[in-house]
Amino acid sequence: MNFDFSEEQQMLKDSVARFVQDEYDFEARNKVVANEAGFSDENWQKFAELGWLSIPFAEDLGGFGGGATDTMAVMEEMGKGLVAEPFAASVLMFGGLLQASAQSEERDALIAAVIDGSLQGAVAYAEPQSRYELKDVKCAAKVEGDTYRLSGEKSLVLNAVSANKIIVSARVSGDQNDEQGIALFLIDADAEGLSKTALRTMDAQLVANLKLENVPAQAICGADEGLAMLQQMRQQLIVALAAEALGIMEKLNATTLEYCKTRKQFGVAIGSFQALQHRMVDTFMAAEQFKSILYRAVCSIEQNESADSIEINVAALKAMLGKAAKHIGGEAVQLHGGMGMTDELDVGHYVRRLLSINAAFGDGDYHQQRFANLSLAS
Amino acid sequence: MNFDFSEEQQMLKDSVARFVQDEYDFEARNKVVANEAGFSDENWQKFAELGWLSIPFAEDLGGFGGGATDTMAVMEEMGKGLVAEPFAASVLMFGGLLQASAQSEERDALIAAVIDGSLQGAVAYAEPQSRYELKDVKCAAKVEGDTYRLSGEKSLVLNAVSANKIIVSARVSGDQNDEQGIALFLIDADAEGLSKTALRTMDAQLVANLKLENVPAQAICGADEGLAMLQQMRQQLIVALAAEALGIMEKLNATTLEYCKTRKQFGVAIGSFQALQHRMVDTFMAAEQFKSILYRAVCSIEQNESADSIEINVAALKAMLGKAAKHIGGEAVQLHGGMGMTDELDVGHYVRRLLSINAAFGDGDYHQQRFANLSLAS
Amino acid sequence: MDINFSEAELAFRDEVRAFLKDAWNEELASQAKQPGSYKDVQVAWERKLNSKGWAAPLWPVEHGGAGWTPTQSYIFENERAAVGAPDVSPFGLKMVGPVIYSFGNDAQKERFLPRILNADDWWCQGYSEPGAGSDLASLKTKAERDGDHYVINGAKIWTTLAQHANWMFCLVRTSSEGKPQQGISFILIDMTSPGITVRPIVTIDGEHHLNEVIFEEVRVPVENLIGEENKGWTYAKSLLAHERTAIAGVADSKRNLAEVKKLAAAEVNGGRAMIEDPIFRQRICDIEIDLMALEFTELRVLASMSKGNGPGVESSLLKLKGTEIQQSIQELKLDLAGYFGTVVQDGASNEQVGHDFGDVARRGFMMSRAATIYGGSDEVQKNITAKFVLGL
Amino acid sequence: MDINFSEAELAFRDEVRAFLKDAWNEELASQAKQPGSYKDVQVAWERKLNSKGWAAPLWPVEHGGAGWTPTQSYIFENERAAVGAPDVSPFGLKMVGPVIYSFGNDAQKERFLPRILNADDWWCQGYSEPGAGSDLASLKTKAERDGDHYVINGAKIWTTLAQHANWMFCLVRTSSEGKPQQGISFILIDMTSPGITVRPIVTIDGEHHLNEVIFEEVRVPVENLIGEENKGWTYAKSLLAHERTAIAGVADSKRNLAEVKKLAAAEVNGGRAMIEDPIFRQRICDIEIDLMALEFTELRVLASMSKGNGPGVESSLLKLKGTEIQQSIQELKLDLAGYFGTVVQDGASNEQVGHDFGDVARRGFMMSRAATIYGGSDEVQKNITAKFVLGL
Repeated sequence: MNFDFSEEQQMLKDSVARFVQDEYDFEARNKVVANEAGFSDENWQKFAELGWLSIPFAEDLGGFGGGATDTMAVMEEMGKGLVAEPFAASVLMFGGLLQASAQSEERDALIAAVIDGSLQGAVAYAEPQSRYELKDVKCAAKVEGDTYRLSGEKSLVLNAVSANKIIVSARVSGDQNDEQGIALFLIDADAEGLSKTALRTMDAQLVANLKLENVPAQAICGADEGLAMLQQMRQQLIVALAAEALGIMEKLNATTLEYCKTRKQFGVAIGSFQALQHRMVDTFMAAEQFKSILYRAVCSIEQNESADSIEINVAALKAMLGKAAKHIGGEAVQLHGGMGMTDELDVGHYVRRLLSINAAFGDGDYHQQRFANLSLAS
Repeated sequence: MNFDFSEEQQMLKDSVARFVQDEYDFEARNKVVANEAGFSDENWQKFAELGWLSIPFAEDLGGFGGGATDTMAVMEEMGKGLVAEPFAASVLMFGGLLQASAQSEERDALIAAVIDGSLQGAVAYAEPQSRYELKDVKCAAKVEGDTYRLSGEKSLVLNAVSANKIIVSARVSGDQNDEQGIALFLIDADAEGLSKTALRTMDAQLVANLKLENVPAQAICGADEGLAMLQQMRQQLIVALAAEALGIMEKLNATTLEYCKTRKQFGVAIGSFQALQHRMVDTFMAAEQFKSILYRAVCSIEQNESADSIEINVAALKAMLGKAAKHIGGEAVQLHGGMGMTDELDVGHYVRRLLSINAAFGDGDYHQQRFANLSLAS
Repeated sequence: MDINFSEAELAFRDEVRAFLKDAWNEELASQAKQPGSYKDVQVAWERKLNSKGWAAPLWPVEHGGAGWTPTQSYIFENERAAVGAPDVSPFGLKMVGPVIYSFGNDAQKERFLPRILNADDWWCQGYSEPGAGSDLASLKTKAERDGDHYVINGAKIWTTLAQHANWMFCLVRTSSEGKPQQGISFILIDMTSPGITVRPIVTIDGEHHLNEVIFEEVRVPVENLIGEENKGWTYAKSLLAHERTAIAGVADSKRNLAEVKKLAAAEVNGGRAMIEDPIFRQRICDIEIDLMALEFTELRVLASMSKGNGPGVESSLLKLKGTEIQQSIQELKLDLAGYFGTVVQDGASNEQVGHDFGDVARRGFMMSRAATIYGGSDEVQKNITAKFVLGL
Repeated sequence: MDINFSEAELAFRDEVRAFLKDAWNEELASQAKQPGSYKDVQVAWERKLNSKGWAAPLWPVEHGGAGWTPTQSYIFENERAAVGAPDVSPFGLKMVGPVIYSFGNDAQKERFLPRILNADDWWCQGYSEPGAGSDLASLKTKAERDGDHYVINGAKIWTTLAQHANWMFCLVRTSSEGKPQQGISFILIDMTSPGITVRPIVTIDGEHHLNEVIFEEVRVPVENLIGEENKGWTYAKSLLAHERTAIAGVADSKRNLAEVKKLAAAEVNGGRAMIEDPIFRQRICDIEIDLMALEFTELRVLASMSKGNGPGVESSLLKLKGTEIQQSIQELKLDLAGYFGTVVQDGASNEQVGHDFGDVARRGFMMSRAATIYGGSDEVQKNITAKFVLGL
């Protein structure tokens, strides 16, 4: 039994940490997100050179062959730096689905392009009415010869503005909430019939709403495989985003602790007030408990536990994420007092990113119910 | 708008408070509950003389004609003294149901006997399997001429050991959880076919399990009126017990505050520790909020709001009671430290009574769900 | 125990309803939804109140107040919130107004009170200073006498809507002797005076509500001093007591929670409305029960004050519980908005996407965090309650 | 990252399972359900452990310990709790034993350790004193040297199961010079010595677990002193570190929560099983998720210790979170018992009524309140964490 990173993983983690420390302080980060693209191309090329974009891909695809632990190591450090580059959207989501789809020369070439940083991707799964249900798909796919045409709407697609290719979930058959009949399709970002509306989110990401009218598309899986692939992607992304959230929680707790040690009121450091001390012990414990449940989920994946067991651990992880994010984020703002309310300080930016991660792929309440249904059934 | 007691109500409240202060301190109370009967006959006669046993009865029945406010005034003070005499069981429950039943000479005579203290009653509504559902009745009533015979089991009947008469809910028709077909019956406490097993509860009350085999009984309402009468009784009793709980919460908070002001640790009074101060502010607020929701329920009854509105207020009251009881009771024990764990101190006795009130007529969770169903439907 | 309204109170409620129907009309309500309309709507609304004589419900009649009883005030608040009309801007009507009529001289009363009632001036509050937070008494902004003027140097922070204000009521240090509280004076400053810089502070909702106000050699006529020099702390404190009622925000929270319920009935996840979702249901009910209790806590305070008594110990929880409930309702709304609660409307496009409440929910949630920080943080409120109510 | 057990560890788990099947047999398990059987069952059980060489998993092998790795210890704990076998009584095996083998002399080791391993003596702990609570260092019980004896006067309180004990390990004051911690000695007292009175303290569950122990001119041979005079505080503190692991009670909480789920599936309200009740479901899951995390927190601590490192900062939350979870599970169980949770079985009749778990649930709930008070209250734990982990 051990919870250490391998030497290779530790080096990877350190390299991300070094990048954040040397090149991605709060000021630099704010410049990056002010870009029209919402991130820096230069940084993206650096990520490619450092090999980070190859992490989740198999070695025979030119990848690093990393698992959940490698992703966790990287994401935790990216969280600490509030890194805005679309690592999750392009590499983990788009790249992950590609890797899970049927092998083809085209697929392998796309993955190679993701790895070398020349291609960016996005995944469009949510719809205006779908809330957190992956199976709630109205976007329709009609066969046309050996290709398809997609029509419908997709909401808040991460990285859709910069992506060259987009994977879209669409319904080949069945009704709105049917689990069967959903497939995944690859479309060109500049395909005819596709229109995008770009939007900013509170964590400074650029997303887009997509309208599709008879957009030519290519299926990357069978008609009944789409939902399972999306669920698999969700599982991996929850773990990755949880690691990012852990980095943020640790950063917020450290910042708040430091503030309370130095900030004076009524003549003494506010960190000397016992009521605040006890509350900081609570946020410390919340972060440690969250780290433990993250480790639990990662171990269950890395050690090939049963699909049910992994899903239970991941649902528990996301449920706890929701609570810990609100708790730690809320206390960070409150204990910073008026300063915590200003956008000049980094605290609010971390808090907003945490809230955004809470909503991603279903919030804490949603996953707590998934957890209940899975764990009380067994 | 005013929340004052009338002069008459204030006098009533003061008389109970005086009794508790002069004749019912912790030591005296412990002697009382150590009796075989679980209370003092002498006190009961005094209650009769002071007119307390007549409070809920109409003036033309020889009663005081009191309403929810009068009951509240009395119960709050009884709560502070942990009064063990069966005021709720005999006067409010048994007496209340009698008063709600069809008028008859016999009924009026029984009420007169309750008022003068010569007769005690009990109400048997719960069954081994019923949990908190009043409609879950298996005990069967069979017609026999112009009377009935009851067979079944009733659980934890308050005051059944000392009662002369017992009101029993039984099923005339329908299945276990049907709302129709439940009637109320009057039986003699020494009737043939009735056996009792006496038990103590953690708040030092004496209760009994009843087994009925063809017990002769007299109906006191129509076959479909029983459930509504029980629900009405529950509503009144919840308000009364909540007033008792308020008295207990106020007493626990005051005791804990006093303890923290005097108890020294590490050279200073523990009440000087800010973390404890903030927690005592929280328990103070919990008691005040509970008082407010109690007032709300009482006002809605006194001012004849709609049946729905009263039920919503009463469900909210009982839901909050559960939370406040656990919160205030838990903090009282915790802040008393080791002392709080001992049975020698009164704290644990108050806490157990609070927990018992929490369970009475359905716990906080149960009523929170009733509240949700009532309030979100409207 | 009696919470029935009297005949007169019922008649008053009808009058309020009739007034609101006319005064808070469609036009004004839809103007209020436009970005950047805040000040114009407030001024228009407050002038309507003033022409009805209702701008200042609790001011004494001789100063232009409505002279309402606490019950009337409660009735008005409930009706106002129910139709979604805003509360008045507090700085003139609830804060500096009472100080002026209580401690100001006749010239000051004549000069300022009518303009406050008619929203002719926009006031801001100069209390907090950089680095001082809830420890108000440690303030450092200095006012030095120079002939008929005070010369002011220093800075104020967290000054809400100072960008709209032409007047500030301000606490300044006129003496460094004695306890920190003793050398403070209460002075009125014309915001157009030379030497004043207003620096915007963007908050975590991405908006500009707050400012830092810097004073460099600002000359303020001595006639703008309220009451006596070095007694400002006393005046400011009397104001805090005045502020206490209605601070719980019960009426607005009732309206907001009702709105959340309506939204939750419409929001669907996997075929089930969110109001049927067991956890969300639970969260709504937890808050609603607390709010039902708090409404009666407020009524208890009002009833006590109606009889001319003090507000009672229970008043200490109005702000603590009231703000907790406000935040919880905002959290419900944000969670209800799901993905769309993350979107910054106008961030990169004007197109409305998803829920029309997503952007409002996000901003509401973010700004609601301030409720437990400003006006005496939760922590300070608890310290005060422990000391003055519990005697610790 | 690796939580797989090695081949050797898997073989060990099989051995544990085989042992438990035999040692914690039906007979012992049913005896444990009888009232008043506690001590007999503990002694029988600990002797079975001892004959297997497993009474003291973490003692060094040379003193008769099993010399297990932390992982083995974790495996054993999980298997033990899963079958419902009790933990060993801590006073001998987990508390005084390690102090004796670490700081005692050879004679003391020879005399006491084998008897501890075989449960021949029943030990109790004499630390807390009336009026001192968590402020241990202020203790006043005096030991004065008189020839070859110490003469002891004073009182200890909250002494768990002193009514069963024939030995006590005790902190006494041998000097009043220097800091309060400096004049304390660690001494072993024969409970049959003249001058000792054991006064029962009934707790809020109605049971007799605790005692006050009064010393009047009690003569204790000098040979019973552990280590040096006035160094007792150091020995006691080293013990606290030793106690830390397994204090979270994760394995037992897992078993208890599983039991609650089973009971909740059987308990019906209005035709619906309580495990389908949305609020109860929610409460179970809240606790379960916290417990799943805590299990890994404990594993993280064990992994760190396995490598010979210290237990790490995360160990400070084992007791705080562990006891919170224990209490929450007891609360679930009490609430599940409904009306029957209020009954004191044997209070007035022996007849079993309603749920057979009602009485157990009530006692469990009441006693669980002590978990956050004894062994360093929650408040003290948080103070310590704030100071030593957060550096406040």
